Amino acid sequence: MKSGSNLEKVLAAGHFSVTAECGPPRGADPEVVRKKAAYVKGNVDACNVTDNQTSVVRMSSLAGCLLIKEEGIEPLIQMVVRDRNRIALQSDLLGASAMGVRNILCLSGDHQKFGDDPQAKNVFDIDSMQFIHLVKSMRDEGTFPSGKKLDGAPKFFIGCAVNPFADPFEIRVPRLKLKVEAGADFVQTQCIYNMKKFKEYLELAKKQGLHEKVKILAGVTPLKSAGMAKFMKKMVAGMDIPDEVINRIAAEPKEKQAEKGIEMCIELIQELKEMEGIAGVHVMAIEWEEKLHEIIGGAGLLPRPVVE
Amino acid sequence: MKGNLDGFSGSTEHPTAAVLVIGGGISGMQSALDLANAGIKVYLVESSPAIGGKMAQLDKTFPTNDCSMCIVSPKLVEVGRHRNIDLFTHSEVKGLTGEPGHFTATVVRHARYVDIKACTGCGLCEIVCPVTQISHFPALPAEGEKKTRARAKEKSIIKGPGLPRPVTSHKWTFSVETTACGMCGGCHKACLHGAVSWEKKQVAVIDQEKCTGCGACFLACPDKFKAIAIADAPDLDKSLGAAVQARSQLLKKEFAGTEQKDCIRCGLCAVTCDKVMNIGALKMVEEGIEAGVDICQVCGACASVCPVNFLSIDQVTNKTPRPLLNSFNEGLNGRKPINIHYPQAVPRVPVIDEKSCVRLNTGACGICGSLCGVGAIHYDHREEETEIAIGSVIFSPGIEVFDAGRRGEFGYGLYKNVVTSIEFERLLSASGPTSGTVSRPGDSKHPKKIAWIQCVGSRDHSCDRDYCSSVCCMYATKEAFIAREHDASIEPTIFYIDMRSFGKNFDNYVTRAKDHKVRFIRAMVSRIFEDPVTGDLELRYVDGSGERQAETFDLVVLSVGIQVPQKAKELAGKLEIDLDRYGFVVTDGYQPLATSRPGIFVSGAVKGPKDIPETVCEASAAAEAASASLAAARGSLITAEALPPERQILPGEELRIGVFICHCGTNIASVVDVEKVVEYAKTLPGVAYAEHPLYTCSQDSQERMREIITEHRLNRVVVSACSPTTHEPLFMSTLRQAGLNKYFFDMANIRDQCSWVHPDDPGLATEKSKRLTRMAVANATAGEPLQEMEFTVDSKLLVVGGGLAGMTAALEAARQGFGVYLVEREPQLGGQLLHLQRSNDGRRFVDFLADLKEKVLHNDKIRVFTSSEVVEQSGFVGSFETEIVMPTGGTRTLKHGAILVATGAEEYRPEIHGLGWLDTVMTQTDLEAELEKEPKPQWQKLRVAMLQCAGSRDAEHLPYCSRICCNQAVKNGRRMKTLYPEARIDVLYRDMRCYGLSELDYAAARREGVNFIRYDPEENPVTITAMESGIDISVIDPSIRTEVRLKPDILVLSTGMKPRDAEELASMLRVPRNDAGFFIEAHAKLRPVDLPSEGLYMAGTAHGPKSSSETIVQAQAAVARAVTLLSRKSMKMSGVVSVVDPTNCAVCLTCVRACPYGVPFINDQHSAEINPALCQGCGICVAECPAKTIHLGRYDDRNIRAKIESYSGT
Amino acid sequence: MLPCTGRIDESLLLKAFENGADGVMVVGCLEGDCHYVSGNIRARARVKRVYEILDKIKIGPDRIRMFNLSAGEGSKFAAYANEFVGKIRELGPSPINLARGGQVHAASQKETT
Amino acid sequence: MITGTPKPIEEILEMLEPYDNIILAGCHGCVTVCRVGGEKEVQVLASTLRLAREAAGRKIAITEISLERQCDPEYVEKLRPYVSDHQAVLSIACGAGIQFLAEKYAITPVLPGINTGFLGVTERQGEWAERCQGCGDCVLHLTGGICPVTRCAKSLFHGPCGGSSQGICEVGKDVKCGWQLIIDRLKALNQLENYGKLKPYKGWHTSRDGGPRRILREDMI
Repeated sequence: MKSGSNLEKVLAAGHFSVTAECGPPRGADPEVVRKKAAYVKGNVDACNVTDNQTSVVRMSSLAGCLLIKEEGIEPLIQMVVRDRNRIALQSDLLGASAMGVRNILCLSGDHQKFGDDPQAKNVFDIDSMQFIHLVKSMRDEGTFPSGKKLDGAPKFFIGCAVNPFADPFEIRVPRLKLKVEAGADFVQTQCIYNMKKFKEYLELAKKQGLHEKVKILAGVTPLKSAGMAKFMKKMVAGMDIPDEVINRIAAEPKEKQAEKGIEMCIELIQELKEMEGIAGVHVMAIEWEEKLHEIIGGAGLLPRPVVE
Repeated sequence: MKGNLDGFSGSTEHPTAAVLVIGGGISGMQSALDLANAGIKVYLVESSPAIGGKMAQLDKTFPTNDCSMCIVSPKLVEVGRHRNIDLFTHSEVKGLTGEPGHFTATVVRHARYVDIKACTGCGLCEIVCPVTQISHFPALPAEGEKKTRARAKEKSIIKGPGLPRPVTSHKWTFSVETTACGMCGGCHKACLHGAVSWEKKQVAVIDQEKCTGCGACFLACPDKFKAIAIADAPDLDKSLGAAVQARSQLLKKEFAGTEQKDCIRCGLCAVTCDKVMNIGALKMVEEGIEAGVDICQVCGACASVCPVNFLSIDQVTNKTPRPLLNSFNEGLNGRKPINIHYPQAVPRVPVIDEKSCVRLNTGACGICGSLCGVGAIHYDHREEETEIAIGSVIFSPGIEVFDAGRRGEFGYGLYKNVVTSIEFERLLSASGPTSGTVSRPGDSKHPKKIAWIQCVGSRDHSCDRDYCSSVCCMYATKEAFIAREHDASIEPTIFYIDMRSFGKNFDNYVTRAKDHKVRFIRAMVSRIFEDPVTGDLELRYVDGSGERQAETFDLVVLSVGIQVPQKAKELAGKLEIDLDRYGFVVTDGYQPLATSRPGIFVSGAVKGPKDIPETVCEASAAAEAASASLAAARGSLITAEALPPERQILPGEELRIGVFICHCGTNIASVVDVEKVVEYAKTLPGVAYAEHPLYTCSQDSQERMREIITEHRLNRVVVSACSPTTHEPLFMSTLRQAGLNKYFFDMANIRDQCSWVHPDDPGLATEKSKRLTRMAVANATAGEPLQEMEFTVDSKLLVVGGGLAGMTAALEAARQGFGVYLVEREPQLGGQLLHLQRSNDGRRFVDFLADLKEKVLHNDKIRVFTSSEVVEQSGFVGSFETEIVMPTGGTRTLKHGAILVATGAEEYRPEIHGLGWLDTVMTQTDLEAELEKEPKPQWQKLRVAMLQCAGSRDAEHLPYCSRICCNQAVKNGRRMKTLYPEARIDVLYRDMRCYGLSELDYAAARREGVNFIRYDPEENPVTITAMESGIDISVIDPSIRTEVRLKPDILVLSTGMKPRDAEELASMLRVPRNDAGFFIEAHAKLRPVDLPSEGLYMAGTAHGPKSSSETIVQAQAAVARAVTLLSRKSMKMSGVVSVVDPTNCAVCLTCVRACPYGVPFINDQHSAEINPALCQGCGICVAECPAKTIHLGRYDDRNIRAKIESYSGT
Repeated sequence: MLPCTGRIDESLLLKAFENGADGVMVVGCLEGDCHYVSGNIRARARVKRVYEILDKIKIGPDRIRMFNLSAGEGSKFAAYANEFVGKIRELGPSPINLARGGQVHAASQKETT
Repeated sequence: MITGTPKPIEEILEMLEPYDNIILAGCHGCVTVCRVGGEKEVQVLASTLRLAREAAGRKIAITEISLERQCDPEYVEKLRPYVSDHQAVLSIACGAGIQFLAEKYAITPVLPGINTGFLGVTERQGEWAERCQGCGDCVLHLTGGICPVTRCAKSLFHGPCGGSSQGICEVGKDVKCGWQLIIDRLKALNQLENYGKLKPYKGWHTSRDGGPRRILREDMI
């Protein structure tokens, strides 16, 4: 075991894993996190806590992780290189590990332009690829990047994100490979709607044997409405929602679109479950955590296994 | 027709390199300039007192609405100043002897009575001449008989409402010379004021207190005593007449603006009649003036000297006065016997009319002679005969308008408000009798509704004017257009038969006119009736639906046709050249400029009606034709202009600016107080001299300017006058002639910008003139001498395109002695002519073409490249380099001095009405080819329909008129009728545009049984169904107002012409093409074969659709233009070019990128550089340069700042 | 008069205002019909820049305007000139002239062909 | 070259509020080429300021001077005869030039008339784009000649990130994805294998992060 996290264990045991995410609040009220945690609890193997997603300022992901941990959920800390230089990153890694966070997702982070403070200075001292490498070397070598010895190495199950739908498509699998080489243990993908393209991606990854080196958790997001689908397609960079998907939900009357979205999400998970090389799903029910149980249960993934 | 060109080319070893050009209109002027600029001496003979011809009379020109005088006046001046042109105005050719190459012409200079060299053109003589009428001169005494005065038998007293109110201002002093007094008491009796006291046998005494100065005593004193002396009379030292005029002018000023109905008994009328005119018909009496109405000679002098308009000429005579009318203004206003032809006349020298001058007829008067300050008037002038040696002759005497009185139904001459189109031009003209106000001659009322009646004296068999005058449709449209521009409330209507707007951009112009509310009615007006009370005119006509209509107009303009004047016909007889029945010169379509007599060439409307650009084109072509055989002697009779060395202006030299504020006759001075502007100019820093010439641009003023520059050692010159666009080159060359760098000059346009736009506010106009003058002075102060680069000129010509135009041009250029490269894209020469069969006169093109090709291919001066294309073009005027790709794939670089574009056009073949897939549908060209084949028995009773404008004048196809199709249809229709007399031919047309003499062919076709049916795409469109099974056509025939159904066996489409692809060539040459792809000429009127870039010319259908004959003319014209360049050894470029100062150049490439011509480059000294030979002088780079390190001659920041800074000064 | 409106630049246009012009009109050929291909298009951009500057410095952007005309459109030129002069009269003297003691100049005109 | 944009005129006017007599100093170097600080801009800005101030009722005298470069001491020295007669210097050179002036004329305020931009190229007349951030450690040989530091909005060394879509960066429609460019170029160069290597963490000490940088060439001193 590299980290001994629950997620690592579930995956190592060959189970189809489930993760979800939980965005910390735009305020200091811990109750919001606790409330969300109630929806998540029991439905997942680990729960991501986002790090100032889309550059919108929120409670720190480390605090969020600790709050859900208190609620009995295994935390998965997200950490972006946008806001921290290598000094801060190392320090936060040590802190998180010390507080018992065992899963990490290493990210670049959305450009600050999208958030509250577009005039902020970004950092990008090292990139996400180098960050994976940094976590791995601290964990496995027990050294700082400077070469100095650590007093106790941090323990992390190292994850990274991939977006199979971004361009250029041809570089997506090589880039995944690079991340694996840098030290990623698992990957969570961008939400999948375009199954055809995802399968193409997966085939290429499998050809390189990457599915055997890294656990691939397929990202899914239930659509609340046709409007949301259209918005995401238009506004979120690298989001690929085919027209047939939008049409399918748009065909429903407004009040039934949410229901349809959940149904489509469940279908998708079921399909993913059957695919070779997919080790689990990452369900991003954005501000819709209350539906997690319905979705994950609906996909036949409950109850979550307990691996000792 | 004798063979002309071939007959004598090369036969003269040493020809006389001079040409006699007959006629000084635009045609003669253009010929003269093209010849003179190509090293040929020119004698230009003009019968009227000044050159300019009809064009000088026109107001605006179509289709660009350019001001005619504005564009022609630089040409007038250029001709007048050209050292290689000898001008014979008021002259006639009497005879011609000799052979081509060696003619002798006898030219008579009619007595002008004014010395051209001495006259300054000031116009004073015209002002002081008191004569306004054609006089009834008293019979001269028989030989030996003593001259006696007639005594009045019939008397009439002229009275005002009240009694005379004697005036004493400006009075002369009369006194009795005691020694001479006969003591007869005549003076005492004559005096109406009791001022003369006399006792028998005593000398009379005049009481100066009582004397009013009327001069009754002076008149009464018998000639044998002559005892009354005059004193205190200004100008009396010159002559009594001069003194009369002087006092008259002073009194006129005094009484100006006052309502004076009674006689003021100044006595001037009686003094004039008696002592100046030697008639003595007037006498002062108590109630007024007593006139001996039977002895009055009706000269009008009394009335013109009367300061208060008390006298009018009809009161003093029992005869009907015959006013002298200004022929230049078409008789719309008066003139004097001594008269300058028109204000901008060249030469601006008056002529005395022998018929009306009192001095020449009776020996009296002579005021003008006594007043002329330079002694230029010589009453003893006699006509002079001169013999001149020349090599060829160009006959271009021009035309006159049809005498509208011959169409009695329109009432011209009877109804005052019926005018001819040329009269209307004068009414529109700013320099015309009404100063450009459109008013009715009858009552000076501003007309609202104006009608134009077309084809008055054109297309009219009854008047023996069967031909079409070609220009009337367009000039009427223009006049209507411009009338509305003058007064937007005018409602113009044009009554026409066919709208023959066949020229380049003409249809667009008509459309624009329609948009400007010009109404077009297709109808022939049958009669005009005048309302005798209002003077309004009722027009009767039958409209399109056959209804009789009557409509009332305020003014009617008759669009009179053009005809050959009797004098021109007589002259043609003397020159032994053949004319047709109308008097037009007969030529051969293949040698369109050659007359029947070898060595005499023809140009202009005397060869057939035509508009200005075609005339200009022909004039150049005639110059070319006339000089080709003289080429060997080129330059032998001319002298180069000897310019004084340029005076170096030293940096510290004191600024001495000369300022000339032009009156422009009354153009400027009637509004702007030029004297004040002069006084003001004198106060400006650096101004050393200022004056106000009457016409600064006149030849004499220019002479004077030159003298003043030298005399006052001026080092800058400013002219405040008219438009720099037209006149700056003239003034600048005068500077140069005076030894000054010509860029030490600036001009302010106080005519257009002051007097013309602020006629109602003279104060403002004067102030603005001061300001503009001040700015020009500031700019001249900032002026720097600019050097004009001199380049050697490569004498070879590149002709692109080997069709009719290209081959003709190549051959002619070779005959002119220049090497030619002829580049043709296709494997063989011939172009579109290969597809055509016969000329309009029925000859086969194939023979002509074979001969032409033979001559081109065997001419050792012409290098032909077939299957070759231009791929790269560089260099500049006089020194071009062109790369061509040859059939081998190799390239070759040709060096040459000029380029002639003759890329041609081809038949348009739209896929309409089954063309291309039905054997029964063909184009006119296809039909022409069919008619050349073996006769087809099955065609004997063939039914043929021809559709005109098939794909022409159609926004979806060719939007323009292709000009040739109507004639082609007529030609083919007639040929069809000849070959197959029983064939039925229906021509469906919109407007039959058989312009000029081709109208005769159209009429012949109708007579021969070709049927013409008019259609209109809007009103009565043609419906055509063309299938394999047959062709069905239906249309409402407007002449019978019934639907006609045709089932022709074949349908012939007149499809028009489209230009050949020349896009790449155009972009390589950087010359513009219009939307249709035809090349755009440098100036639509006066530079019809020049492309906008220097050294580039065009000919043939690349310019626009035209006939073979017109193409040949253009080719020759383009060669003439090119020869004016190629015959020079070197040439100078404008000094106004952008120059980079490398010290501050940041090498930023801004100029390189900004230049629309791609001229700037970065040189190996790390600075931008601009080749002055390529720079067009636009100044874009100067404005863009971020380092402000590019300078543009006289438009530099320094100059513009100087102007801006002086703008707000005082 | 300039060879082309392409010759005029921002510094000269502003200079005119410094020298007391209440308005400046720039008259060039019709767009697409520039004798020098693109000079009037360049001029348009420069006039626009001056327009913006005048706006910012409170001289008033409407005191400068570019007009496009063909050589044959004399009456249109007059109409444009009158229109512009009318506009400037409406705006009154430029703040510069007011600051200098309110002497009013007629609208300055720059012409080009 | 160094690029820049004119400062908003209101801002300059505010800066100049205390002064009635200034020098406006242009530069014949980069700012002339990118058309913010050359002779022409000196004239335009001087006129603009004079007009604005006079319209506001308080004239300003401006001496217009353009130096060869404001980043060389000998050229900067040429301003000296004028400086003492003026209350301030408004420079429209780049930030380097402005500071250099300020250093040389210690008691005269030197004010910026332009906002200095970036090290860039002329894409076409009137359009400039950044190409270099002067990081002091060039990797262009590995990235197909396209700088990841400058051309990627996140300066990634292993891009493109998930925000790259059809060659466009998530930052904006007008921004090309630098990594797309790099990959295209590597492909064209047949050097795509360079992509597959994990690059060491960049040392930013050669960049601004090492404090004001200095180049010392002893061979030239």
